[in-house]
Amino acid sequence: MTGSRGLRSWLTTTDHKRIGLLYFYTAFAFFLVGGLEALLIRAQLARPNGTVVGAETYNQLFTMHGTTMVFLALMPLSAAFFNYIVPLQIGARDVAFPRLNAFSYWVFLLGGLFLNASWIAGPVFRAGVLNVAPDAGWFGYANLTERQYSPGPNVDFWMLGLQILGVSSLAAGFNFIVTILNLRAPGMKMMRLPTFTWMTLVTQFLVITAFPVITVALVFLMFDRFFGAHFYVPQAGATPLLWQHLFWLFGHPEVYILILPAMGIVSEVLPTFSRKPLFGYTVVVYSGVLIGFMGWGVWSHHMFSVGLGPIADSVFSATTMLIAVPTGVKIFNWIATLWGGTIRGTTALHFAVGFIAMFIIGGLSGVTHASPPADLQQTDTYYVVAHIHYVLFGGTIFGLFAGIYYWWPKMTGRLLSEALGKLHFWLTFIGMNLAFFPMHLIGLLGMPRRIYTYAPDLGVSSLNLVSTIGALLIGVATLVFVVNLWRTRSHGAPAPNDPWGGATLEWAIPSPPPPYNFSVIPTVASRLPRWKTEHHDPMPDPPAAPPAPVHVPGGSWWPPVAALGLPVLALALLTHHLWLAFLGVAIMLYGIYRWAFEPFEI
Amino acid sequence: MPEAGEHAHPTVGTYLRVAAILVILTVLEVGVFYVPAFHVVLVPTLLALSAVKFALVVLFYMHLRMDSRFFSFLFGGPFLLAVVVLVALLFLFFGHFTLRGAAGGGGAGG
Amino acid sequence: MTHAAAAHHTSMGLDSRKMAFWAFIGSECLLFGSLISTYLIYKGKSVVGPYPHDILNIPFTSVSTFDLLMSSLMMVLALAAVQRGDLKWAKIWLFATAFLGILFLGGQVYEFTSFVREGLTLQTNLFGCTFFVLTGTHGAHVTVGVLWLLTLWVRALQGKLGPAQALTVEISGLYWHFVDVVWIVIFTLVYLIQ
Amino acid sequence: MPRFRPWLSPLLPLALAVVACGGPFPQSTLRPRSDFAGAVDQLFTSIFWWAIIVFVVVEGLLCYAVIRYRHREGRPAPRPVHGHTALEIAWTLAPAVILVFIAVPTMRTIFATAGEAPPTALKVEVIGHQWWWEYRYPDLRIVTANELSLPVGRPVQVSITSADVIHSFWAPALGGKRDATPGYVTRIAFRPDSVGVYSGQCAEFCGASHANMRLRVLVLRDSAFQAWVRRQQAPAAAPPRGSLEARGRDVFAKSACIGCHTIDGVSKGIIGPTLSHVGGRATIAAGLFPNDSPHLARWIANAPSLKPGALMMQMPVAGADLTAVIAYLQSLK
Ligand code: HEA
Ligand code: HEA
Ligand code: HEC
Ligand code: CUA
Ligand SMILES: [Cu+2]
Repeated sequence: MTGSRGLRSWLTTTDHKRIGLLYFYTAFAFFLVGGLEALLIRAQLARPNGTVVGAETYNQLFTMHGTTMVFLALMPLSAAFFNYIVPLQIGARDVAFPRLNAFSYWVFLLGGLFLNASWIAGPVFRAGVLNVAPDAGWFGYANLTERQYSPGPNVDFWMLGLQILGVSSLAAGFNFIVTILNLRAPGMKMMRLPTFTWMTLVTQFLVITAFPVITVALVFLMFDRFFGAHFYVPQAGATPLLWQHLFWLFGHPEVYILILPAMGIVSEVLPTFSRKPLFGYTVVVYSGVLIGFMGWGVWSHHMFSVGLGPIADSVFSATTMLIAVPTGVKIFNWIATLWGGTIRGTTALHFAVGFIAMFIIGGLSGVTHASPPADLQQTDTYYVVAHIHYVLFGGTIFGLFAGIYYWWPKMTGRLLSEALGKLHFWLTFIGMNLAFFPMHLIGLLGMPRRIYTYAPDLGVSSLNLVSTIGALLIGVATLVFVVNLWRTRSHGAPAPNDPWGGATLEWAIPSPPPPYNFSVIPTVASRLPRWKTEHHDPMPDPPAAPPAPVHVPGGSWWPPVAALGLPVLALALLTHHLWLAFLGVAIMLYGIYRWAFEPFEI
Repeated sequence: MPEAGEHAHPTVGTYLRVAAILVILTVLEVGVFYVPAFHVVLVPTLLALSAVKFALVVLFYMHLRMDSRFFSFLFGGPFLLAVVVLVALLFLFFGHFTLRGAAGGGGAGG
Repeated sequence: MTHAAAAHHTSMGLDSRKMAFWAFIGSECLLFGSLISTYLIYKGKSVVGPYPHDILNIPFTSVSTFDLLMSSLMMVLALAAVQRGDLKWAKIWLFATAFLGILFLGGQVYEFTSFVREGLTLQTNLFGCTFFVLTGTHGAHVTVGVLWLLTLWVRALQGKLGPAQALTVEISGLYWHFVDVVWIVIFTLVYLIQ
Repeated sequence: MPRFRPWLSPLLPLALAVVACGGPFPQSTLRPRSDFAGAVDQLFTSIFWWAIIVFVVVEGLLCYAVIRYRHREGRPAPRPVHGHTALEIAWTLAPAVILVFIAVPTMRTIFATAGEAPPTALKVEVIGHQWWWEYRYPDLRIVTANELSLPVGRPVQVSITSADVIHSFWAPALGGKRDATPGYVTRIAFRPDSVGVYSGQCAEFCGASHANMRLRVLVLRDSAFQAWVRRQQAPAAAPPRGSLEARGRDVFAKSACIGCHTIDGVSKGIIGPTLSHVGGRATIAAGLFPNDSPHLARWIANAPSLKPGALMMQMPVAGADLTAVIAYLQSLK
């Protein structure tokens, strides 16, 4: 058995709680990087004809900003909670496949490092530093991404990095689907699952269906760029529209992959702090399922300006608008949850309510996009940038922060400072509205997105300045949060099992939980096991110590080893070294074989 | 077939019978391909035949017929999704439903 | 898995690995769905030849198809043998499955090289791009399957493949049959419907 | 402890509206100058007001709930309500009904603006290039670049495509954008309704100088348009022998310029914009700079330094030669 301390134990860990923390810290670091990129973007745009960075650098900045935030910050931050919280909420000892879980994490980390290595890899390719990062936008429209128009390694980094990250997401997807379906404590029927767990489940179904599509699109691009195929080359009779369809077939489910976990978190936080069960649990769950399902039928709303013809535009417009219905239903149920409760204004609750308030704005601008003629004026302008940041920042990030304040005591055993938390919230709230609200106007006044410079006579200079100030404020707020995290390590008040009076199973066990989670697997008799309801008394907490020793499996080296094969393979493609490719495959196969034949109970 | 648990699998006899049908269907497919008389109905016939083959393998060799219904859902859901996406894409690329021809049907022509 | 015994105590009464694998196969549906969609979208869009009817060899591929179907039969027979603890036949059928898989791959290598000789490469036209990437992805799946089956076969030779491992064999079978049904679709959509 | 005050947030747009006052906003989408843009603007306005209503009602409910039901000492424990079927139905139907009010005008506008103009319309072909625009008037046999001239009041049928990567043609005052996709022709149609100069720019990311791929549309009175057409249809001006312009033409004809640019009777290049009547344009380099001698000089000497990635490389033309070329170009009205 490997020890429980030291670097080695972290490298080989298969404990879902440790992997959750690894996910959190890694993803948060990437969030800071993505935020720094955003601040540079805002610095450049603060004034017209900005000179902070040049065109090429700017293009790399927004591409890496979007890619980093979506794939390296928000998805893995959600994954941190899937990992840490879901097994606790369903009363499990771990996920279904702990080593596969470790594998997902290491692939994510290595993929993220691979992508970001592009910032400094210039010299390897006889180019300057800050010259070879991806620069074709986070949706990398073909045929700009073809070798002819993007000759450098920039796009290679992007497409290889995304393929690596896809492996991580897919592996985690299968793992969590099985975990949630199969590892529930006795009595935990599907309709007793906590809402966060339910939304995780829906999210994972979206992951395992959407990621194969972008994988295929990226494989085509890879064949075009490395092996001279013509999947997106118009001269060969192909159409770059194929990329757009495949990308958005993935891309729209992806945005729901980003929002559904946050919606799940909010559905946990609101009931706890208003001391009322979630209003319309069943409806909230089903509307989440419906959103996930409908998310598959709307992809062409990103392509209204392509000219798909009036019928296709109408169909996709209608399906898109329809999504507002289940989403609205969720919003109304959340409000009804607050209604008549006794609301305790903790930081977590602030962020949860902030989520609702901001997400409504983002959702409504989404509905204005959903009308194709109107969208022809909005698409590819800052109006869209406003939409995406209201839903992604005001939505997902707020939701995630609510989750962090809510579960941090469970994850670390210490409570975050509420005073700093409130400060963090208000700075973020004001900052984000200052940063992103003006973008609606900037867009309507005609400023396209993805431009590194604009003319003063556009009339949007002062609005842009306001936006930049707002971004700085978000940066300050984020620093406050970092301070809060740091302080809490030593100064945070120790957290009891249940600092908030939560209804779900994770609050029945110590903070942080012991390696085996539950001394005795609880038997669940109600949707709110720890609350007294009309029909049920609260569940007794499991005993402090397990009646019989619980066997906790030791770690394994093979998941990180197998994971290492992928970036080596990617490097081989990037640098055209065949031997590296063989090495990568060999490492991966070796890791998988050792893993497959490893008796796990060391 | 009576209610059967996860581990009730068909007998070797069933496997052989299914294999025989699969072979016959494949011969039919290739046959249809070569007989000119069938050319009018070639596409629907071939699609139907391969759908039957597909179903046979999935139901009997992959045991979906007697395994848990949930596995059918795990497979069938995404499978149907893939089919719907395929059909939708074919419509978007080849459909001639762009009234007044605004965009030439979305094809790569133009 | 975490607990060998846990397999029998899952919430749904279903084995976790099998469930994960079915989810994986569902996911693969989207992968091949995208590849096949692309093939169909680009059908007839090549600006230079050779075109499918110039080059596809139906009799040859029919034999390959037959070969893969038979390997599926071998696979179920192998599973049945493992389940009844018949190690001798398990070895035979497993090897037969893998062997037919290798035969199929050999056929594909032959097909690809003869196409290249006739002037169809990945770079030639859209037919080349879509055909090679679609059938190549399928071939890669077959390769993984063959490696997997050979691993099981070696386990069988070592006498380590009893009824307790039936599930492992069943899952590899699921994979193998899935690769087979994908080929059923490809054979029809690519080869027969030109 | 600071309390949650989301009701402050509506003040924000107000404050911003104040900041936003001023400017002529040449690229605003809110000042339609064609039937197409007008229809779109009307549609957007109606959706906008629906959104405002939803916003006010829902945010209002949210704020009310948060304030009204905040925790106070002595308040009894809340009743554990689990749901309410009638309410659920109500708040499913209400948004659905509102969406009908949004969807119906949307569909109507989609079909009304589907890109078809009457056969008498002026036909214009727009071709996107990295990073400039080519315009062709097939019926008038005119080819020009970056500045699009149109007559007021007459329907225009625009066909859009690209020569390299995807661009998007956008002149907000005249209507929504349409992508210029290589190998694919899309169309928009509109009827400009007021004389003026409208700016626009490429709206699809197309590489290094995407930000610098601007354009101008000149909507002219009919007489002015006819005059413009006649100028464009005339052969490129031939400078008098011995003049500075004539020297400029000779320099041009001997330089690499001819490999990329067309000037009737002088060269037939097609990589860059036609220069046959470049002197008549108010701006150069896709709306980036005024068409005056200093800018032309800097442009010809080193275009990529003015416009990152520009596909016109540095030209070894300097001194008197440069002055002459500039004079020549300026004479090509
Ligand atoms: C978290 C991610 C997220 C979420 C949840 C959404 C949600 C929605 N999005 Fe958004 N979207 C993005 C992320 C997201 N989006 C991103 C990243 C892009 C840009 C990609 C890129 O180009 O880079 C984008 C772009 C985008 C476009 C393309 C714009 C363009 O490029 O031209 C469109 C068009 O229809 C759209 C629509 C919608 C709609 C209708 C919703 C709906 O789901 C919203 C539903 C919610 C509400 C409507 C509010 C609550 C409802 C009520 C209170 C009920 C009453 C309401 C009514 C009656 C209207 N989005
Ligand atoms: C997914 C979530 C997400 C999040 C959270 C954000 C957060 C932010 N985004 Fe982002 N954005 C996207 C997703 C996101 N964005 C996407 C998908 C695009 C489209 C990309 C494309 O077009 O391809 C985009 C594009 C985009 C643009 C348009 C660029 C363009 O089109 O030219 C702008 C412009 O202002 C912008 C700004 C910001 C700002 C100011 C923040 C702020 O919220 C950031 C907050 C700041 C911090 C968090 C900083 C904290 C860090 C420090 C204080 C420094 C410490 C640093 C270290 C120690 C390393 N974003
Ligand atoms: C390699 C090809 C190439 C050569 C050689 C070349 N040009 Fe250009 N030129 C271009 C391209 C491409 C553009 C458009 C650049 C842009 O706006 O991004 C352009 C733009 C221009 C413009 C601006 C036109 C407008 O309407 O905006 C002028 C003027 C011009 N070139 C003059 C010249 C002269 C004079 C020479 C020779 C001394 C020359 N060019 C040589 C490719 C070339
Ligand atoms: Cu052309 Cu952007
Ligand atoms: Cu979308």
